[in-house]
This record gives sequence, C-alpha cells and structure tokens, in this order.
Amino acid sequence: METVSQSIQGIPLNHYILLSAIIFTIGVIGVLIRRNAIIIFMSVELMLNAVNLLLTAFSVYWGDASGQVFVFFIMALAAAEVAIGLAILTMIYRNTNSTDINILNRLKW
Amino acid sequence: MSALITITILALLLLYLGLFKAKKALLPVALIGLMVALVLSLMEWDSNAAPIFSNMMLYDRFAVAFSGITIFLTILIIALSKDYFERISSNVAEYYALILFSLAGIILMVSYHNLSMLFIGIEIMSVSLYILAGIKKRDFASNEAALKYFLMGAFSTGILLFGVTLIYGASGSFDLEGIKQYILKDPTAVSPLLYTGITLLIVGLSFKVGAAPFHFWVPDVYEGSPSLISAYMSTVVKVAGFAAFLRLIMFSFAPLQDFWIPMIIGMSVLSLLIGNVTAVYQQHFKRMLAYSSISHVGYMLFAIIALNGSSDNAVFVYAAAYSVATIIAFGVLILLQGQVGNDSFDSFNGLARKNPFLALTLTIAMLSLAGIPLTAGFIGKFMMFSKALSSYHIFLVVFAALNAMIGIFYYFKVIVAMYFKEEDRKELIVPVYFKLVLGFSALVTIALGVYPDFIASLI
Amino acid sequence: MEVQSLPVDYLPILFQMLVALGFVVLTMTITHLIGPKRKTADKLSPFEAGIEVVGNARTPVSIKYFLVAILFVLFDIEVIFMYPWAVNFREFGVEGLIEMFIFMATLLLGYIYVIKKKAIEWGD
Amino acid sequence: MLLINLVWLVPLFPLVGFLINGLGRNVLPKGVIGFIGSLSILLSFIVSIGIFTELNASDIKSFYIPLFDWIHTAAVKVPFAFQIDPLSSIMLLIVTGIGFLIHVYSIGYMKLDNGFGKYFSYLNLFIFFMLLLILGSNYVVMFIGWEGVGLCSYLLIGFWFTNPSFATAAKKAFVMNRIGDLGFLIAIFIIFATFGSVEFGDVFMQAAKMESGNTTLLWITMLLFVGAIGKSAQIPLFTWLPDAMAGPTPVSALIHAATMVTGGVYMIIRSNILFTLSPVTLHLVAVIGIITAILAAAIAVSQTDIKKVLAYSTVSQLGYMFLGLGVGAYTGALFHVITHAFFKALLFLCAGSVIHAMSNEQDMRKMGGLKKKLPITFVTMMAGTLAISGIPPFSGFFSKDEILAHAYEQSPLLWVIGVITALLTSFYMFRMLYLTFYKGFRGTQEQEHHLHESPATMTIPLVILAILAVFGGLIGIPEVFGGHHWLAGFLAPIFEHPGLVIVAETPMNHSTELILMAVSVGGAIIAALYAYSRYVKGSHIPAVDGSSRDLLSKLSYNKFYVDEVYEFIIGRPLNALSSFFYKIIDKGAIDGFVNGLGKATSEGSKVLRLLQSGNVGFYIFMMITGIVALLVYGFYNI
Repeated sequence: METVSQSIQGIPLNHYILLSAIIFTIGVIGVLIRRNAIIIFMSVELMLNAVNLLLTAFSVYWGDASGQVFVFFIMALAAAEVAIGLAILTMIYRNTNSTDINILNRLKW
Repeated sequence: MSALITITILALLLLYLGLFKAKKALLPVALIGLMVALVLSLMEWDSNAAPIFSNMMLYDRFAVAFSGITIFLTILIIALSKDYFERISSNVAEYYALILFSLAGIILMVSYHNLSMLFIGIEIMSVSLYILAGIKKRDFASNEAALKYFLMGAFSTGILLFGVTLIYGASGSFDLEGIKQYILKDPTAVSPLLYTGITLLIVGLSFKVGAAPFHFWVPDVYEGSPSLISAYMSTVVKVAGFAAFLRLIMFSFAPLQDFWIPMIIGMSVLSLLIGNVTAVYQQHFKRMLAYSSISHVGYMLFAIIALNGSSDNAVFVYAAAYSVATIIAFGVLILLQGQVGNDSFDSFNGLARKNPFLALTLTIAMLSLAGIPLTAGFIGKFMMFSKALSSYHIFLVVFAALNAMIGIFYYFKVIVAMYFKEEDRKELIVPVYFKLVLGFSALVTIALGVYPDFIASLI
Repeated sequence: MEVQSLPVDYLPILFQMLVALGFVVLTMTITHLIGPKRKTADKLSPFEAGIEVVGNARTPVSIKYFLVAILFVLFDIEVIFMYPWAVNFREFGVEGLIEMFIFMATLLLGYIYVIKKKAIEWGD
Repeated sequence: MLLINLVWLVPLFPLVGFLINGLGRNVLPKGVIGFIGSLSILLSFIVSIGIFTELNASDIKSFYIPLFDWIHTAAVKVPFAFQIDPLSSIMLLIVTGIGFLIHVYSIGYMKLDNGFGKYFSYLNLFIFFMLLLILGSNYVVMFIGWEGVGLCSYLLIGFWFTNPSFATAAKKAFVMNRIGDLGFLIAIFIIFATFGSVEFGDVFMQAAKMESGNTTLLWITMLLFVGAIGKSAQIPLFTWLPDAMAGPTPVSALIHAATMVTGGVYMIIRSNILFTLSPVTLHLVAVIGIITAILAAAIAVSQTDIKKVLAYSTVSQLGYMFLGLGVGAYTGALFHVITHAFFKALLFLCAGSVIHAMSNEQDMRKMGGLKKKLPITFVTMMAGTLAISGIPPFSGFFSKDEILAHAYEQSPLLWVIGVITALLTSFYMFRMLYLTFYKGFRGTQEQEHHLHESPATMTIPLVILAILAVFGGLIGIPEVFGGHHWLAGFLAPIFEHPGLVIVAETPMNHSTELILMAVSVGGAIIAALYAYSRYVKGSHIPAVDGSSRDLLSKLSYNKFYVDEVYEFIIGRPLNALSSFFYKIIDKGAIDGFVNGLGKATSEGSKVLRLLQSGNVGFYIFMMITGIVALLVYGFYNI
C-alpha cells in the first residue's frame, strides 16, 4: 500500500491534472458534437471518470482519504444516473423510435 | 436534522402505502408528515449551532430558515396535487415519494457544511426531478423536457464536480471551514486551481438556479413538465439552489470577492435582459412564467453581488415573495389547463367575471411579481435594490429598474386579459384545496407586503 | 524498492507496441487487398444455423432484461460503501455496525419494494 | 391633539368603503353603494376639518404619527408613519372635500351604468391611495400612494374597456406614468444611499447642511422631477392626459384635474429644500413648466371635443404650477393647486353635466344654445371660466398672478410667455363656453328632445364648487390689495429648516405689480372679447374635418371686416400652429417615441427568443461558450 502511493506520488501532480483535464475535455467535446443521446450520455460518464481520476490523485497527494470516499459517492451517483437516463431514453425511444437529440425540438421560443 | 430524517422516512412510508393500495391516505399522510417536519425543523432554531456528523452539516439559522420555507412551499404545492397525479397514471405514491426525496436532497443543500454533502444533496434532488419531469410517459413535451433536463443536468453535474475537485486539489479539504481557512491564510497567493474551481462551481450552481447564460433548459423544461412539477421546480428547487449558492459564497469565498463579483454581475445582467425581454413576446402563460423566473434570478443575484451579513435575509424575503406568488400563478394555470386545455393569454379573457376569486388572487400574484408596493414582491425588490445600491452598483440598479418596467408590461397582460377583455366562457370549477392554497398564498403576499417585519430580519 | 524510472526505460515497451500494432494493420490490409470478393445475397445475409432469416436483428427485447440489468447495477454499486467500512471495521466499533445495519436496512426496503412491484418476476 | 393622533382614520374610511363596495358590488343596491361610497369620504372630510382646526390652533406645526415599522432590518428601516403639517392638512381638505363632492355627483352621473359598484369601489380606493401619498412621512410611503393612484387611474381610464381605444388610452397612461415612476424610484434609492434614511425629517435635516449645487442633490432632484413630469403630465410625457379623458367624466374631474395630477407639484413642494439647493433643476422645472403651459394652451385652441379642451387646459395649468415651483414660488404653486382644484373640477363636472344632457355627445360642434336648457350648468360653468381666465376677483386671478409676479422677478421673458398663455387660456375657455351655450342648437332632433338639466345630486356639487371657484382666491389676497396672504403665513413652517429658511423673494414694489396685473387681466378680457366676436357675433364653427372650403365661403358671408383681419392675422396662424403642435409634436414625436420604445422591446423580444432554439446541442454549446468566457475572464484576472 505504501509503495503504491509512493510511486503514484513519484509522478508530478501536474501530469494527473493535465491527463484528467484532457479526458474531461474529450468528454465535453463528445457531449458537444455527438447527436446520439446514448453517446452523449457516455461522454458525460467519461467526464465523471476524469473527475474520479483527479480526485484520487489529489487524495493521494494530500494523504487524505476523503477524496477517495468522494469518488465512491460519484460512482454511486453515476449508477443512479445511468438507471434514470436509460429509463428516460427507453421511454423516448418507444415514442419516437429514435435517440437522436435533434428531433427533440418541439419546445422552443 | 430531525426534519431531514422525518422527510426521508415519510417518503419511504408513502412508497409502502402505495404498495399496499392505501391511495386515499397518501395526500393526508404527506401533508401531516410535512407539517411535522416543518415544526421539527423550526424547533431547531439555534443561533449557536455547531457542525454535526463529523462536520458534514451545520443546522444554523440560515439552514433552519431555508428548510422551513422549502418545506412550507412544498406543503402548498402538494396540497394542489389533489386529483392531479391520478390523471397521469396509477403510480401516485411514487410521485409523492419522489417529490419528498427531492425535498430531502434540498434540505441537504441548504444545510451542508461540506462540499460532498452539497453534491449529494444536489444529486438526490436532480435525479428525482429528472423522473418527475417525464412522468407523462405518452406526452412528447414531457418526454422532451425530461431528456433535455437530464442531459444538460448531467453535463452540469460534471462541471460542478470538476470544480469541487479542483478546489479540493488546491485546499486539501471539502469542508467549508477548511477551504475558508486555506483562502484566509494568504488571500493573495491562492493556487490558480482554486480560481478555476470557483469558476466551475459557480457555473454548476448557476445552472441549477437557471441564471443566464446557463438558463437554456429553464423555459423548455418548465413548459414541457407537468404544471405541478414546474411549480415545484420554479419555486422550491430555485430557492434551494439559491440558498446553496449563497451559503457556499458567504461561507467560503467571501474573501475572494474581487475575483467572482464581475462574473456574477455579468450573469445577473444577462439574466435580467434575456428573461424580461424574451418574456414580452410569449403568448403562453406558462412559458412567460418560465422566462420571468429567469429574470427573478437576475434580481436575486444582487444579494450575492452586494455580499454582506444581511444578504441571506434579502434572498430569503425575495425568494419567499417570489415563490408564494408563483405558486398562485401555477395554481390558476393548473385549473386552466385542466378545464380549458390551453394556457395562452387569450384563455384568461373574461376570467374576472366568472371567477372573481381566482382573478383576484392571480392579480395579487402578478402585482407581487411585478413589484408593486403593498405586495411582498415590492419588499423583495426594495431590499435587493437597496442592497445593490449600498455597494454602489448604481448602473446595475438603473438597469434592473428598467427591466422591472418591462416586467410590469407582461405581468399586466394577464390582468388586462382577465378584467378588460370580454369573452363568453364557462366558470372554472375550483376545488376546496385550491381555494385554500390560493387564498392563503394571496393573504401571505399581502401580509408580507404590508407588514414584512416579521420575516425581514429573521436570519 | 526505490526504482528510478526514466523515459528511456520505457522505450522497449514502445517498440513492442509499435511492432504489434504494425503487424495487425499490415495483415488486415494485405488480406483485404489480395483476397477475392464474391458477393451474393446468401453470403451477405446473417448466418442463423442454416435456416431462413426471419425479421430484423434489432427487434425490441423485453423490458425485463433492462430492468434486471439496471437493478443489478444499482444494488451492486452500493457494495462500494461497504469497503471503507470493512477496512476500518474495528475503529468504527459498535456504532459503525449499527450505522451499516441502517444502511443495509434501507437497501432491503428498496429490495422489498422491487419484489412487491414484481419487477424481477419473469412472467409475462 | 386628539384628532391629529387619530389621523389614520382619514385613509381608513375610504379603505373600508372600498372593501364594502368591492365585496358587495354585485349584491348591494345602487343607492346603498353610492351612500357608503360618499359617506366614507364625508367622514374623512370631517376628520380632516378637525385636524386642520387643531393644527391651526396649535403652536407646533409638524406632527409625526408612527403606525408601525414597515421594513425593519439591520440595513433598512422604513416606518409606516404619517406626517401632519400645514401642507398635508390643506391637501387633506382638498382631496377629501372635492372627493366627496365628486362622489355625490357620480351617484347621479353613473346611475345607469352597469359597473356602478365597481366604479365606486375604485373611486374609494383611489382616495385611499391619494391620502397615503399626502400623509406619508417618508418617500417610500409616498411612493406607495403614488403607485396606487396610478393603478386606480389606470383602472378608471379603462373603465369602459369594451371600447378598444379606451383600453389603449389606459395602457398609454400606465406606460407613461411608469417612466416617471421609474425616475422617482431611482431617486428614492439614491436618497437612501446618500442620507441613509427616507424619512422626510431626517433627509431634509441632513440636506440643509449640504452646499447648494451639490451633484448628488442634482441627481436626486432631476430624478424626482422625472417622476413629477410623468404624474403631472409635463413635456415630454403629457400626451397620456388628453387620452385619459376616455374615463367617466367625474373621474377626469377628480383624478386628472383636481388631485392625482397635482401629485407631482405636491412632491416638489414637499421636497422644497432639495430643489432649492439645486438651482439647475429649478431652472429646468421653470422652463419645462412654461413650455408645457404655452404648448398645451396652443393645442387647446383648436380642439373640438369639450373634454379634450379641458384636458389640454389642465396640462397648461399644471405647466403654470411648475413655472411657479421653478421660480421658487412654492406657496404660489400650492395656491394655484388649490384654486385649480376648485375651478377645474367644476369645469369638468359642468362638462359632464353637458355630456349627460347631450346623451354622451362630446363634440362642441354639435352643441350650442344650451344656456336656456341647462341654466345651472351654464351659470356655474361661467364662474369656472371666469376663474380660470384670471379675471378678478375670481380665484384663478390671485393664484395665477402670484406665479406671474414671481416669474417676472426671475425673468421678464418667462412673464411674457406666461401672459400669452393666459390670453390663450382665456380665448379657448370662452370659445368653449360660447360654442356650447350660445347661438342655436346644432345637434340632432333626438338630442334636442332629450335635453334636460341634471338631477340635484349633480347640480348641488356644481353650485358648491362654483362658490369655491369664485371665492377661493380669498385665502391668498396679496399685500397690494391690502390682504395679508393667509395661505403664505399658514404654510411658512414647512419652508423652515434648521439652519436654512426658504423665503420666496419679496414681491416687487406695488406699482409694478399693479401694472403687470393690469396687462394680464386686460389681455384676458380682450381675448374673451375676441372669442365673443368670433363665435357669438360671427358664426364661426370649427370645420368638420376635410371641409375647409365650406368654412371659407361661410366667412365671406360675414360683413365683419375686423373679424376677417383678426382671422388672417391671429386666427389662422393660431389654428395652424395649434394643429401643428397637436399633430406633429403630440401625436407624432412623443407618441412615436413612446410607442417606438415599446416596439423596440417587443422586436428585441422577437429576436432574442430565437436564441431558445429548442436544440439541446445548441444549448450545450452556448453553455460551454459561457464557461469558456468565464474561464478566460478568470485567467486574465487572477
């Protein structure tokens, strides 16, 4: 256990921040350019995972377990969101036979 | 804290009442339970509160006041739900339970002392609301509202979490006190991570309260959701979002005012402009209310711009005034949609002749939202404007006052339609529950307007 | 076990990966280029144990699969909250035990609800 | 000091009347509603008289009666309190007294209307808010009254809302008033930010220590003045008042002549110290006042609708009052408020009586010769006309001349324009009188058949008001006639501030004053005679639109050489000028501007709503744009 955290600490913190930021940005771009609701949803999960990674890194950096506990909360939340999100998507797919977000523009102006 | 536990148990209880087919008991049990929770939460009024649960929560006066008002508003809204959910489907118990679960999340949001609790509160609330927005399964508008809310909400959650993480990275703590100590240690040499974190956190919270330019979900979701849920979202949820926002900023980020005040000013101006100007052209009451709620966020942000000891009071009064008036508006809207099937301004024509009581309460609500004196709305606006002026944001106030004028224009459209336009129409049937809630809310609005003293310096 | 790892030390791994990747790409391209292509309707249709193809591959499946999968995910993920408790079991003592029981009881309430709603029953 | 401490009774009675009439408007019989409505105002009037006498007898001239703390937080403290001093006590008498007469009159006038109960409840509510405006001891309570009377005025202008143009008029009045209110509101906030209080006492005490010409005071007074412009229908926000004639005539008399529109004047008199300390604003007040006065008088000359004439006349007279304020004659302005309330209410009620008799005809071209049929109305209207024209010894003469004398002190040019306005006033008022009551009847057979004098509930208020219009000037007889100007003495305490006493400049020597008076009175008489020769001796009737040929041929029939010369030199340019002002400035420029503002907003709305495209992708894109903008800002700002 000691050794793992030590070797993690061996890599500068900035690398983690950069890596997470890049993954997070990939997620954001995915949300932005994809039109399929399921893929958008997957991109959001990617964003959450980038956050998880960063939290773990910080947690080790500060030698404080609360960051890792926070990761658990995020994972639980992600599961709940998956359940709700997929349910909503199923409902919409039943009504429209599509998961393309562009056909959803009845409500506007 | 007992309020939170009561509400959670109440939600589970309702769920099981539904399982055992005790449908008649749902509404009374929910109302009584909420009243118990209200009393319990008010009993914890204590000016020397200390953080509890290993510094996770702090049930101070701020928390008591805001959980009190949110529970109170929820009682009013649930009282309007008589026979409402039954028309949608048979899963009535689940709907009540979901509302209560989201209320539990809201109680967390107003009493957190640790960013993890803020996050959990927001998510408990949001996840319940994603479902509630889409409970009309066969209705395309409801579907669309649910999906839009969900996608954008999930996205904003990601942003919020990234902000929380960066703050943690900079300060090494999720605790509000810890973050504050870190900033106070040397406010001039704070890590850039923290600044980015604050920005992203502000973005995430602005999304939840619906401040421009993060407001885009508001009109569509409010319009598409079932009206009762829209009422809940535009009152209780908005108040809670604001309380969470204010709590965070007051507790932890006050020393970095110079950094975030310009951002909030920008958002406030944009919210006022977009909310008011866009509302002018709307032809439908519900969508107009949605836009106007954006503009009210703009006014409420004044309290954060001019942050000092009485900001919480100002927000509290404004939020109470705004919410009570909005509940009246949505109450009338629900009746109208249910019995006329339309909520365009034309469908209000001649309402004063057939339903003088409804027309009167709605007039009071509109006057309050427009900020005419002797209604609660005026007190709210007065407090907000004088706050902004006390920190010398004169141009902001002038701009806001101009916007308030535009606001009067579209609120009066409703009054004009009700009183000054003739049309043959059938009388709307107003159930007793509605009469009680509308009459009571109208009374509260007037009472606050005439004698606001008893809540104006509460916190 | 102090190991000083320089970027240079990772170079062999990089070579290995490049070779592996190159091999895959190369073989796939070459077979694609030199293989004969004859397309008939029978060849393009999915293979279903030699019998005629019936219907579309994307037929809707019962919502039950979805429900069970989601319920599995939900209950499964809650286990992560038991890890920190299990690791610090002794420090938490009796109080921790009671709290974990409350947590499990809540889950159990949910489980009973699921059963009562007949969400995981395979009937029709 | 029994009654002064019971001052809350004064607004309470109308409020109770409003509640009873409002709730019982469909249940109670008309007689009861009218009785309750009038009684409530009468009771207020009686209490007001009591307060007035007590105050007159008392040595202390200012009473502060707190009711309760309205807004009370650490930062803001606004009590709900009343202030009784000479100014408010005199306004109380005017509002409740004239209000009572108009209520009585309304019983007869609105007898056949379906909305009788609604009408009386609105009227009572109006009185309630007007009393709040007057009695409030701080700017916020005043603002409540200010908003409230605006609301009631809006409701009453649109009272016959089934006519769409009436509803538009109501909306216009509302929008223009809101522009003014906005100025007032911002002024209140700046007052609060500067003085830390909105109480009159605190504000004035601190203001008295400030230097004249202070920039903050300039801002405050300018914004207050914007509020007064909106409420009191001055340039550029005056066009709502003529349109407001869409409401029932007693409403025009009460709200748009006697009480509400003088709210702006009242507010400036109340804040006299602030205005005195910012001379720039005072000059602006005088200039706006005089321009409004002459412009509105010029427009009134060519109007054919009897109520429109009176409406423009009101605007013009309000201009006089602002002129008085601007030259520092606060007492004179209040004096004119009082006399104007008497004679203008009277004139409106007379016009109402005429309209009533003519079965709702308002066009003067279709009237004429009503002298015999409506004797009481004729006599009382004559009294009102003489009063407004400034013929001695009627009330208008004294108040108008006090203002003109002070204007002369300030600048002879102001005086000249003022006198010209007085001539125009005399001309159009007598024109109206002659067109309505002299010569033969020009309406239809049916209308002639129905002509009748109004019932007693309508004529009695007319007579009382006529008496007041004739003798009202006695409260302020200037020294030059051996009087001692009781009003000035009575009002003096409100101009005394610790360390600063505001005194209007001492009048000029008596011979100059007499000459000035003679000029204006002579001019007014000549103008009246000109009107006589034109409309009674000659048969000049304003042309029906689009038949000016007819008019010319008619003129040639006349052998009055003088008349033709007059017509050429004065009449036609005057008419041309008048219609120019009416068409171009009133209808074109100002309405255009206000409507344009509204249009710009709704066009903006049309465009801005397109942002809400309904597309989630676009929404998220905009959100990310927002985030990036904030991050970039943050990056440059760390």
